[in-house]
Amino acid sequence: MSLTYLEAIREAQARALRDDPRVFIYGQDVGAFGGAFKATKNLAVEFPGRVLDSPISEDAMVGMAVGAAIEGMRPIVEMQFADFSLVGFNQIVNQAATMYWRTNVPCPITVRLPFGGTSGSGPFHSQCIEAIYAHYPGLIVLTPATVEDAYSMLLEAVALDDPVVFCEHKFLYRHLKAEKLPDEALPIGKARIAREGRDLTIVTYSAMVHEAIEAANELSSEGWEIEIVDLRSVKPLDTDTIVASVARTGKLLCVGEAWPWGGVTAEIISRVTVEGFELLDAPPQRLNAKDTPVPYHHNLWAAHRPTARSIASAARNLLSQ
Amino acid sequence: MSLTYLEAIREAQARALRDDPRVFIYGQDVGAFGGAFKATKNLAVEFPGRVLDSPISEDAMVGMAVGAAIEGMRPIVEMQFADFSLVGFNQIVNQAATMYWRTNVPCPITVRLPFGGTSGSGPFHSQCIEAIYAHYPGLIVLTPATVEDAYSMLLEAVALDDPVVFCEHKFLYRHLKAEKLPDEALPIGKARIAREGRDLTIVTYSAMVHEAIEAANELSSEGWEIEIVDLRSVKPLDTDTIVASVARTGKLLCVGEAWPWGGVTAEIISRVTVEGFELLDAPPQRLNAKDTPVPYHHNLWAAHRPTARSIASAARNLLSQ
Amino acid sequence: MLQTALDTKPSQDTKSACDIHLSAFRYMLLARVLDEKFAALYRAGGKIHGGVFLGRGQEGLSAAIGVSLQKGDVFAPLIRDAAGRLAFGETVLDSVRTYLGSAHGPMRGRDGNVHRGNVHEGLLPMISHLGAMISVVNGILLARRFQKKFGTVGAACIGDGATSTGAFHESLNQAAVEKLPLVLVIADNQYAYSTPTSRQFACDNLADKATGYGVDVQTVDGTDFSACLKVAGEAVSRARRGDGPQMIVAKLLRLCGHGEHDVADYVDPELKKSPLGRDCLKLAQDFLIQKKWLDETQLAAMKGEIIHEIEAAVAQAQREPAPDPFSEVWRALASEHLSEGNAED
Amino acid sequence: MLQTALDTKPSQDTKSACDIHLSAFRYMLLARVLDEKFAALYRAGGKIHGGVFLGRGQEGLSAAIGVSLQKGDVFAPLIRDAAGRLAFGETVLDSVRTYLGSAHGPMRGRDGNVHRGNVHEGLLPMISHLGAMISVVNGILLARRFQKKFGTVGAACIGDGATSTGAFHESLNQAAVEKLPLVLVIADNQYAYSTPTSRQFACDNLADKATGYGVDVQTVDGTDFSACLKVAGEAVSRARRGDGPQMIVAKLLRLCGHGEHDVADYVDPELKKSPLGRDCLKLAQDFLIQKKWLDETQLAAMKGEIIHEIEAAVAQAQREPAPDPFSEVWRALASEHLSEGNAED
Ligand SMILES: Cc1ncc(C[n+]2csc(CCOP(=O)(O)OP(=O)(O)O)c2C)c(N)n1
Ligand SMILES: Cc1ncc(C[n+]2csc(CCOP(=O)(O)OP(=O)(O)O)c2C)c(N)n1
Ligand SMILES: [Mg+2]
Ligand SMILES: [Mg+2]
Repeated sequence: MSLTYLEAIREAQARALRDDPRVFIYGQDVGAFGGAFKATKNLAVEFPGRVLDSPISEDAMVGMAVGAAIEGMRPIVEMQFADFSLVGFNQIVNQAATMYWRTNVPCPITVRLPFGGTSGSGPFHSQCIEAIYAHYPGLIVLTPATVEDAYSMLLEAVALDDPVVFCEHKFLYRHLKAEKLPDEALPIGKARIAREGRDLTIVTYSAMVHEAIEAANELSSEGWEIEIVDLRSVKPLDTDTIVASVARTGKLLCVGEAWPWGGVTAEIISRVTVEGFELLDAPPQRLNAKDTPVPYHHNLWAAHRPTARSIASAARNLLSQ
Repeated sequence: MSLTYLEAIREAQARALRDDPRVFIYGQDVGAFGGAFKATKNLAVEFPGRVLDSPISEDAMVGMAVGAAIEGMRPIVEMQFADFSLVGFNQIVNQAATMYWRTNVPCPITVRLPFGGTSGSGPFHSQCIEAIYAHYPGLIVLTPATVEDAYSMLLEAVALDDPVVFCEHKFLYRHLKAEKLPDEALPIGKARIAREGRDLTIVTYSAMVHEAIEAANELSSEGWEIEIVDLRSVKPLDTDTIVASVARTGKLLCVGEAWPWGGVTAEIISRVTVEGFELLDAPPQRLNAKDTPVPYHHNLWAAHRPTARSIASAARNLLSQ
Repeated sequence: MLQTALDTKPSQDTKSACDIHLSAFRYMLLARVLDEKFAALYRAGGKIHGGVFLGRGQEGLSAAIGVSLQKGDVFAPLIRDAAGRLAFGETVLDSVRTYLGSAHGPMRGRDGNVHRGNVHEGLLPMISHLGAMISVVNGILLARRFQKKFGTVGAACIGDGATSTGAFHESLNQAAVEKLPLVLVIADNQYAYSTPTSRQFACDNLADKATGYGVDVQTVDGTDFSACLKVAGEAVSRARRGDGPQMIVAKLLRLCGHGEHDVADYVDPELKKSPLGRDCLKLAQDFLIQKKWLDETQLAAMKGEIIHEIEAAVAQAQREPAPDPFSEVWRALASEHLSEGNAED
Repeated sequence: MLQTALDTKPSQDTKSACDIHLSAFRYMLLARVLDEKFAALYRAGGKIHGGVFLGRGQEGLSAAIGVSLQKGDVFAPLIRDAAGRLAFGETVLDSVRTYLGSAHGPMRGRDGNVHRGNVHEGLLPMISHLGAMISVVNGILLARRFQKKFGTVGAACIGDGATSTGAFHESLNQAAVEKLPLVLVIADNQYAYSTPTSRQFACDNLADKATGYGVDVQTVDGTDFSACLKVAGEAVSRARRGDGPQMIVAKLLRLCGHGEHDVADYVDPELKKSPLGRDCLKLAQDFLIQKKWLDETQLAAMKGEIIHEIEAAVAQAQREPAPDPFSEVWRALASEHLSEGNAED
């Protein structure tokens, strides 16, 4: 049996519902319909009364999850698209994220954000907004890049005592397959060496991990061995693993699908230069999406985000220094 | 006659209303009352019908401003506190910020955010949220640190064809005074050398400029000459001025009042290391607020944000390398 | 575009009932055939990236709004308003260009499908976030008050599901407080995607909300295009007259999936059989023929014209260039001198 | 705390009308004197950082809600609910501790003034964003449904101005759809900060909103504590019975500034002179004396007790340590192993 990234998310939720009576799911069309992407397919039937359709009210959806969480439940909120979570932004960053610090009462909610670009989705169904959540204190922000991580990290997210923003990449939903679900996994907070190398470190996450691997394969045919660090979690960031890799390679390229101002790539470069300056034998480089909304047309979309080709050429520039 | 930072903002709005019939002001209590901070004092009387009290509806406040702007007006929206703009976040980043790119029609709105920490204001009346706006394409994000800039940058903001997020620091409102209003000013997009020095560059903005100056004075008594770059605008960032300063000093300390993950300090360090790596003769350093909500009690608040003392000690560490 | 629109649509009062009904009907038919073309292109694959969203069953209501508006008015349509857009003056070519991502389309390939419009002509290109366009219409109407431009109105369309958004609430209240000439059209088509109204709100009729905002309201059978014309015409004139915001609640059923990817097997068969499930286009046709305002030959001719117009538009849009990422201006700001540019360029 | 509360407040039905009225009155008086103490400390300067927000003129309504609730219920008070908080079981000491930022206070100096509460006891500490607490109450009530804990209710307080927030709309609709035992109390005190209701909404009475959500509503004279007790008691029992969300709209006037920094010269003198402008505390006192449920000596004794209790609390809170930034745990996450810590430490 083979299983997609999307099915892994569905399985993780099924298992969470099975193993923990405190878990329920709340979101638009998640019930009988099984969600816009079918991430909750059949769950309403398998777990009657525990998968609830919500009105189109992102602010109240999150607020309700917060209330249920501080009363002992483990809500999973599905946003239909990450982009719409911005309407519920305030409840996430000011209600959920401040609860434990203000009251000493944990707020274990998981907000699932189907995020990231796909061709033809346009400015409002493609956004990568992990950075604006990671900037706020009190949130854990996850960006699984593999089927296995989608499964194990979602399960761990639901088990954590803190609010988790779970960024699941729509581009990976059906593209990515695995043979089976993992029995064990790296804990949240640890990055993964997705590919070993000696010449240059590419630090990236989510869908860009796969573009980076493709770029690395291309470059290995040119004799370069690229190491790829898959962050898995953008907050917290596993700085140790990143710095250790840069110590091996001496060169750092950060790649993200988000917009260029700030964000994960800036935070990584900043941390590495502050903590591992002397390890770098060339200026670190960044590759982000362009500083415009995400375009609708395929040609523009494909040029807006980093790709294996643009990653490979950025890496070549860096390697040639 | 001497004039505060707050009065400068009031004067800039008065002049904008006087000089440009397209300008109007919309916000909670901005009319007869003159605003929660009195930034619109008497304007409703001086400019009848052009300073409108809004309902407590941040989303609709911004949406209305956008509509008026694309119909030829120049709205200024006052948020009562920056923190409440998060309820209108979606209209700012998805409606205003995407309008020109999507339609080729400019969207000249100015959203005034009274922001930043003051003692006793607590988690929801103290936030520094410039970074989450700067991350989104299509916005200009300003952070004036002086009375003169508060005045001239607000006037220029209203004249610009793009949506501007104008971050005015509440801590500076009454603390800061100037003898007169400026006749000329640096254009938006240019950073200012707030203090010249040779040993180390501190890049900062808004209220932290004054903490940095205090630290620099302390350090000069120890024989160190610190150069201070006041960003004025966090998007766009004047990378040239920053890099030029680092070229002179070889050492970089970035200071911000915002939270540590991402944000302005990460973006600055990242740009300088990417573009001016070889100019640095020590690892750049960052100083931010702590990664928790902004505390209410004075003792906690004073320890949560960078201060002249913590800046001076961070600078000493860097200078001793 | 509105010029064209105007040729085919002189302002209402000067028109006979027959003309108005025929004009509305033609836009209904045009929208239906156009929608079917998009559905076909979508099924064929390749041509259209992303989703296709139809207005099947809502053409009567949508066209009624469109024909009730005049040049200079503002219109913020939503996903099911192909008919209203066309009636308001959008060309078939621009709709097709947007779906196909032509560089010559109003959105230049930057945005697509239902996210299209032309600000200069008062046709607002929706952002996806439901409810967000209403306050933008308010702002345009407020601007006109400042500019002493009187006598125009703004219409915004919304679904039953979108009434649950905070944006809907804030903007309707805002329009009421400012007494703006807003016509808010709620198409209660029984579902928000798969979600039935029973999971969306608990009032008997969405029209019950009007009193709480202090606005006028009319409920109408959305399957009856003639009734929609009457209600829309009246609401628009009241708003134009200065009576403040007008709400219209139309009862109907979405006769298609949420998008073309959706088979919509969740729709209650009882509803399909109920009066709500009737096809407004079929009813309109019978009405016109029975009134003798239209006969089979004229109808056939009309269909012929429409098919021709659409095929021509598709053919042209397909010949037009796609946006070119290399010549594309990657800049979100109008102020070029403040644009940070893109490292990757 | 609720234990203390309970001692002074056995559940309603077991109490005589006299007891209920006296109990409510005592909380009104306690809140008034406590508020005045905070105002005095604020004016004295130094002791209180940030703002002070009073409930003057709203004690009757607020106390009525508080005494109508029982242990195990949920209460989300707002800025003018000192009386309701105390009636629900908050101690004077915890109110004082929060304003003075005592490390022993429920918010440990991390949050202050009206942003206080105790989740374990069902007293929610408001965030500042208006309207945001209602859906949190919904969530607690939903959790109890999952947990098969029945018979408890949740009350949330809100002002006239906050009815304009999207959060108010989304959460009230949500409660109605889920048929939750929510009691939503709207204190229509004629102003939102300086903004009169004429700039806030266009309906005649905020109670007109209820039908549009499909919830029950009662309008009450907020200056009449006895009427408030009746209406609040009934609304709470209906919610407890399972009749779904209940809305209460109380008409009154804020008899203080928005905060103590605000002289509120914008308040219409006509309103002050009108019945809305009457002081609920004065009316309650007259009512009780006229009913012979209270006499001057008892009243004097009650005042004496209250002043003593408050002075003792202030004295103690002032002796308590302020939070210490060096021993403070600078961590926003419950999961210590995932906390990034702070470079500056
Ligand atoms: C704020 C927001 N949340 C969620 C969505 C996703 N979404 C798009 S259409 C839709 C259903 C809309 O239903 P309704 O308002 O009844 O309009 P209809 O599709 O029936 O015409 C949803 C949930 C959105 N666009 N915006
Ligand atoms: C979303 C949001 N916007 C603005 C504010 C600032 N603010 C605090 S209280 C207040 C007035 C509230 O008026 P009302 O709801 O009538 O309550 P009242 O003060 O009259 O009791 C405002 C505007 C806020 N707290 N939250
Ligand atoms: Mg619908
Ligand atoms: Mg009020």
